Amino acid sequence: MAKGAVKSAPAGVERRPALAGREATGKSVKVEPLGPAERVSLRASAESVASLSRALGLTLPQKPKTSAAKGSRIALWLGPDEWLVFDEEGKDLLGDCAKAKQLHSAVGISHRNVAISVSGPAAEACVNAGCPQDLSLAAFPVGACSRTVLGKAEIILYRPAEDAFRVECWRSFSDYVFTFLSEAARDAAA
Amino acid sequence: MLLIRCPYCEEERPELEFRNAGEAHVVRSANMAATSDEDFEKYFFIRSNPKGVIYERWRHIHGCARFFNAVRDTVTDKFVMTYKAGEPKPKKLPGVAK
Amino acid sequence: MKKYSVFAIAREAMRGHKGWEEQWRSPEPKKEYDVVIVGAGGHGLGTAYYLAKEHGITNVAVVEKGWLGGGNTGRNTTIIRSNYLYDESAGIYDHAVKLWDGLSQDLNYNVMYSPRGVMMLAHNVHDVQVFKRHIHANRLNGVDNEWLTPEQAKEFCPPLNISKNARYPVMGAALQRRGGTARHDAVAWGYARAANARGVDIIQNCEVTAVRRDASGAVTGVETTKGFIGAKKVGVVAAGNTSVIMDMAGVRMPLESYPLQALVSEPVKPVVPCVVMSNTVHAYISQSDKGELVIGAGTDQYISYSQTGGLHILEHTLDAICEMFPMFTRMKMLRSWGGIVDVTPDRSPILAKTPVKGLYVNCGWGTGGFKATPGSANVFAHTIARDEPHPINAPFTLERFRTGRLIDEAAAAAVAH
Amino acid sequence: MAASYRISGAGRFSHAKVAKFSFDGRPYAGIEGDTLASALLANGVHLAGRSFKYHRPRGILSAGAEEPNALVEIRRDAARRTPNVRATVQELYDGLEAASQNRWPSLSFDVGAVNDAFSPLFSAGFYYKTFMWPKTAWKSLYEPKIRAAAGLGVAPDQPDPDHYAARFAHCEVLVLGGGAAGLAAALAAAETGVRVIVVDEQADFGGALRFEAGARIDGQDGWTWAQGVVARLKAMDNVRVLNRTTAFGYYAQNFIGLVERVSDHLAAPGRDLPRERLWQIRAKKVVLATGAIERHMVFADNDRPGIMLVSAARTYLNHYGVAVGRNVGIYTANDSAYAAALDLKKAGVNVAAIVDLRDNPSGELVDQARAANIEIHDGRAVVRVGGKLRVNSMTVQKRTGGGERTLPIDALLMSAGWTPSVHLFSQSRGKVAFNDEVKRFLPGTYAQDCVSVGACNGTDGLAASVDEAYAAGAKAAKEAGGKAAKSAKPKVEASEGWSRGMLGAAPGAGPGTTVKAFVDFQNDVTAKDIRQAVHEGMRSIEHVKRFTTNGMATDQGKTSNMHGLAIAAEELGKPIPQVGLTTFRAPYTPVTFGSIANHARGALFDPTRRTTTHGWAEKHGAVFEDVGQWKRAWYFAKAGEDMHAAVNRECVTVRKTAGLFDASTLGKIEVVGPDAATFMELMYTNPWQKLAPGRCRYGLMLREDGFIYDDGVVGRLAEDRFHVTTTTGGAARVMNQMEDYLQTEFPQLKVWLTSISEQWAVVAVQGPNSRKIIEPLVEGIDLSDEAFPHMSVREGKICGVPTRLFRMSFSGERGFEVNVPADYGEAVWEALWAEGQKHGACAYGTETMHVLRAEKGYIIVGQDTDGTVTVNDAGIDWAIGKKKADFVGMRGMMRPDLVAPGRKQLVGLKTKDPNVVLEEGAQIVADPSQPIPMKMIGHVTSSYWSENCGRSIALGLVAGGREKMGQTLYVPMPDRVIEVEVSGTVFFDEKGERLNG
Repeated sequence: MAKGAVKSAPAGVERRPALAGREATGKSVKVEPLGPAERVSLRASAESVASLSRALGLTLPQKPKTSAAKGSRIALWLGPDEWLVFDEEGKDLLGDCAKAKQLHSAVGISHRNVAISVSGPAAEACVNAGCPQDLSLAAFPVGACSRTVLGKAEIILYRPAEDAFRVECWRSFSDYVFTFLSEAARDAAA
Repeated sequence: MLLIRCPYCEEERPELEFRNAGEAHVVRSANMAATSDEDFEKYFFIRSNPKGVIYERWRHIHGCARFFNAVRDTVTDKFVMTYKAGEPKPKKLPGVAK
Repeated sequence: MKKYSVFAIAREAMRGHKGWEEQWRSPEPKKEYDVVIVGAGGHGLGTAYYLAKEHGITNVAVVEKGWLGGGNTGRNTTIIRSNYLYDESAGIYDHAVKLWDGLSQDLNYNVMYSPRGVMMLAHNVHDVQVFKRHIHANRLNGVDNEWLTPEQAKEFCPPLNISKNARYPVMGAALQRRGGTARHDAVAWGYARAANARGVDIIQNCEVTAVRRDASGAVTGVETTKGFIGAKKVGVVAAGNTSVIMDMAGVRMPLESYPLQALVSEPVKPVVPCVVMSNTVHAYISQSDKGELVIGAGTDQYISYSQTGGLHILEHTLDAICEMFPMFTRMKMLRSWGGIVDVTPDRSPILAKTPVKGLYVNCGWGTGGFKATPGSANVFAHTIARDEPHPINAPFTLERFRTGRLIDEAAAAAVAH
Repeated sequence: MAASYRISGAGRFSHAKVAKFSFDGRPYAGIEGDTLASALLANGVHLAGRSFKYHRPRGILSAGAEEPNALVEIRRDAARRTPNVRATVQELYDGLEAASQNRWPSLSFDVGAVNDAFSPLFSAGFYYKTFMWPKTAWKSLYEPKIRAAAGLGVAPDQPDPDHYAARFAHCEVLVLGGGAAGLAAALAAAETGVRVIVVDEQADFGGALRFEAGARIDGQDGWTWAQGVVARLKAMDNVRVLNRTTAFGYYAQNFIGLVERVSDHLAAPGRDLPRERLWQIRAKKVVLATGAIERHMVFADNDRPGIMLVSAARTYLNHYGVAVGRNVGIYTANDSAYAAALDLKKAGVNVAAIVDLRDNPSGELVDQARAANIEIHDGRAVVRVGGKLRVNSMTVQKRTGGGERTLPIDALLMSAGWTPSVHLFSQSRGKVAFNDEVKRFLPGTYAQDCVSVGACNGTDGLAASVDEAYAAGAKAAKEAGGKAAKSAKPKVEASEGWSRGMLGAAPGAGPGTTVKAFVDFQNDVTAKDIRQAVHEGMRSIEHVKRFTTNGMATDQGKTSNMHGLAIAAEELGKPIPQVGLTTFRAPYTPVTFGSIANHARGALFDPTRRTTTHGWAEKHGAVFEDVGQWKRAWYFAKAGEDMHAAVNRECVTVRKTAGLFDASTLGKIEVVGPDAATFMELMYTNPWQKLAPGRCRYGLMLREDGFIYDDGVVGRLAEDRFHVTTTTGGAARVMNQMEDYLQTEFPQLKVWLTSISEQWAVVAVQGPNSRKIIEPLVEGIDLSDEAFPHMSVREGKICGVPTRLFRMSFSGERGFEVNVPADYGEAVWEALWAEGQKHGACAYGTETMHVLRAEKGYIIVGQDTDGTVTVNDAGIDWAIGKKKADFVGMRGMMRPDLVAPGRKQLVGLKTKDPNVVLEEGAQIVADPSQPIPMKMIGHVTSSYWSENCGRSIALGLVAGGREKMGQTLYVPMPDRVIEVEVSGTVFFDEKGERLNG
């Protein structure tokens, strides 16, 4: 399994993130790639949630569209038996999951996803250029998360703050998603 | 673009997040090997295609990724209700005669 | 039937066009007919016409729940072609093209069949392989279909974008020169007028509510909103509503009905000289004689009888059009509408006898029924008159879904690997 | 240049801010705030266009979106030409260039106008009755002429430099229409605190208040009140106010499509500004305040330039400060015209006379008009007008006939009454009902959660409309969760009463007459055309519409539909509701393709998926091919190499030493859980239970109907963990099919699926030297054949990063597939490349991959199979687990026709002439001399020049192919017939020794 992918391996080759060096800013919104993170796609039935929560050191959210954060570690509810757990300090998530004895599936996807930050007063408008969900604070409050679409790509959307979104997509879609958000930022700012 | 209530996400979401998966409650035989050609035809090809209330499958493919069932009027495209995969075909439908 | 001609027009011009007769009567239904056709679209009216013309069966009624030609006949993008892969498909669609050529004279009604060429674009290596397979098969079947380089494609259709930088560059095209368009309303009206002239009753605003059968199970007629209409034979040509009608006769069908949308632009001077289709980017475009760009969209993903579809379907269609023709972004959509298309599991039609004696069905044309109108009507009339299929429609049975003898054009096009 | 018709002191825009523009190359001056139409009228220009069929000269009919006549081309630059723009909607900007359309050589002298002289020939539907002889002449002669004559403007011929934006939005209350009613509704809803969006298609809110000078609300004149309300709404952060925005489509579940025209009115739009913005709004409640549209009078030559709608003339006067003439006649069947007469008179314009169809009309406005000494001819009709390029007289006659009187005029205003705008209501699938008393179709049964208020609901009078709208706005907001509104509702102190009017042809244009009384101006449909359609048996209004084209022009019948319906009903002798109304279709007004496509252009048309080595490949001469959304390296051309040469070199190099290939695009699925093997047994034809961890197996997947669906190599990482690969194109649908069965058919299984397609970049290292190349870089894996035999998988490290290392081959050579976390993909590739260079290895692309696998007879699903091919057809029955009780497709593949003899089977094909390479897709026959149509018994699925075999090789599907081994078959080409011999599918290393060589 892909362990410690974030730590550049000893005498190893360097890591080359997909969106290295890209940035786009509009008058009232900024779109920028986020750094690497350790990521796990976690699958488990309800009876395993408790032991997995203990192993990960945070309580896995069980309400739709909600998330839980602890330190550098964040777990997003994606489905009734599915979570995206990521750790921006690269702490070993797979190792922690392995400590949980209850039945589950933990698969490393640290390199599958690319994260993009959309921030600023026009962040909501910017994402709504291609995302059909209601992103008002009432419907999509701080901490809310969901798999959804942006234009012709699937994304995972997470709102860390009122005026900020974390957009995750698969690596090969990141160019499209970043370009889309950049063009949207241009309009959202205008 | 329809607005569809996902029984797992417990809220209405835009159709763009969903994929229709055809007629619901079409049962795959537990003993496929023994299925007759006629029964296989019924199972795989014959569809009720109703003008009115339809029981259909959807997948919240760009959401929670779950398959679920919906009851919809194919004339108005209005949803009567949605329910989780595996749950039985509802006997009574809210606000629908007969 | 008073003959239409330029002289007739000149004559009428002088007396304020008061001498034109009704193109078709609006009779009340008789008690019984030899044949009742359910559905007054092009296929249904054509069937009645050929029953009368080629089989001498004139005691025929065509019943229609709305107004004649108001279904898919009057809602489609009128593309005509026959460059299909399989012998069975090529057979029936080319039979249609042969009839299209000369239909105006046959009906004494200008249906404006315009063989301006249908060009199908190849955007990747896989498309090229599939199109070449079609071209070779068509050639050996005597169906015209030729390969064009991107430059030749642009020469044939100047506004086409063949830039190498396009998202999906054009790698070539398959051109059927005999392919083209026709005036959809005129096809329905022409068949209606000609069938009417041969004694066929066209009964509009008459919805079938039940199919009646005798003890032996054989069809005896149809209950309608205008009362019971007896019939020795009933031919169902109801497109999107076929499942509903067949259900009344106790026959369950391998059909699903989906919304299909289309749109036209504001009229402009001639700019698109042919029909251009791209299955890879999902765009179908031609220009009507009136100057409107006629654009076919895709189907919605769910079964519906609402004759409306989603805006996102039009978005996907128009972004594809703008990709193929980048100068059209400033053109304007004038009108959009939806139809109901009945689709079979192998996307090929069913033209056949049914398990019910005296009941015949012609359905499953999906998004491509208009092009087949004369051919379909012609062989369906034969099937009803002789109680056996014409060799051309013999393969298009109901049984094929049990035996697995499918005619799967779409599957044969396979998928990118 | 005509003297100015600008009235000082009238209008709402400063005369100081001049905007220069040109029309047909002639320079004019208008003022900022003008529309092109008002600016032309200010310069005394009425003649603005030519009609579609007869090319009759046409003037400006309206002051809004319903305009059928004044369509022009607006040209910003060569790449920014827009045809068919309504001059009544286009706002003036300094430097605007406009040109008239559909005329030659000039607008005032148009050769096409001969059609008018021959118009008796061009009656409704004439083209269905002729142009049929000789048969070929339609396409070669008639149609080209007709096409050239038809069409209005000219399509742009260059890519559009402007961009278009889009926005999804949600709100509790969406108010469509910003007239008095819409604003009142928005105000009521906004004060409850819910999210409100209010839109109007005009540059300024106010609707009919633009011209209705008599209105007073809350102590202000109507217009000032409206601007005040807009200011208040804009100040609230729960309200979005959108002007220049047209709601064009009302879709299911209160989903509304709108287009905001962002920069078409600006002289110099900024770079960041989109031209237009598509809004897609989901609203809990919709308030329809779309107003009403005035109808023209249907009488002889009612299309002459200078003849326009009363409300239009009044708008030009009161809003733009422009008089449409100096000596104006008025022809009406309702009261609203009288207010216009009074306004004109006040502004110093002479009103020649008001001709009123009604006998002794009465009411306050009528009295005021009399008091103002305006001539009123009641019970009379205008039966004729003079002037061709501009009306110069009207001839008046008693409704019942008798003596005529002709009055000189330079403009004629007409009003037959008002048609409620139920377009959006009808689009929402609500059912309209005909109110016989007021002769109007009004909202009847609602299909969605919306409400109509004001004129579009048939509510007459400003006071009643505002009351109704305010209440409706408050109610909608409350039901959508808002608090009770606090402020007092607007108080209407004065307004103008609008009465009924009439439908259909006016006296002088009735049954039996032959005059040209236009119903649909743009499409040149006259009253007698509609009667002719009925006469020819068109009984449904849809038939009448399609036969005459009434209501099918760019205005979609906004002024003509009701007249057409009334005339048809009269001719049919049926009441109007029985004849029925044609359906209202989106869009309400034409919408640009660009705004609908919005962001999805160029790079954003469709995602372009690139692998991690894309940049490296580009630098090394790769030519790419599109496979689905992926760009894959097709071949690597060295200087001077064409594709053929490059592929030959790559093929030989791989078998001689080694080659590197980027296989990252293959789909990958991690199947995890105690029931993983059981699940795999159900999904694939193969057996999996006994596959040992660390080993791999070729997996074959079917559709339930028994045809081949996908394939790929599967590695078992542990008892409860499989690493599944799929085809590139199949990745998504295989995952979906697996999830479908897992969730809905076998939910009891404890197994989970995760897509890892993009977690792992994959470098295939194939060839005799492959092990030597990877060996120095791999840690912790014993690469010996004993420890790591063909079809094995190990986890360890390469270049210091984690790897899933597969020992497998799609080339028939010793081979490895190196999986590494994607961000390391390119660096690991470079490291492998460096090692490879020591052994003379090459990089190769998909074409060489295809050739090498074909040499070995390995199939490619989607090329050698096509969705109609069974396992047996493909000759790979060995892939079926014989003892299995069930797997997807097991039953389907047993159906009669799938096991019938004579099916097409995959075989090898060797051309008699080894140098001839067959064309993929070429058809195969047994007898090349048979006549067309020929009996085809198969086709070529794969065909290449094999440098390694020194000959061409091919695979094909041939009926009963495996019984035809060694037989000669024929491939008829256009220029020759190619002889081929049926052979086995393996052309190279039949024994398969090189896998360990």
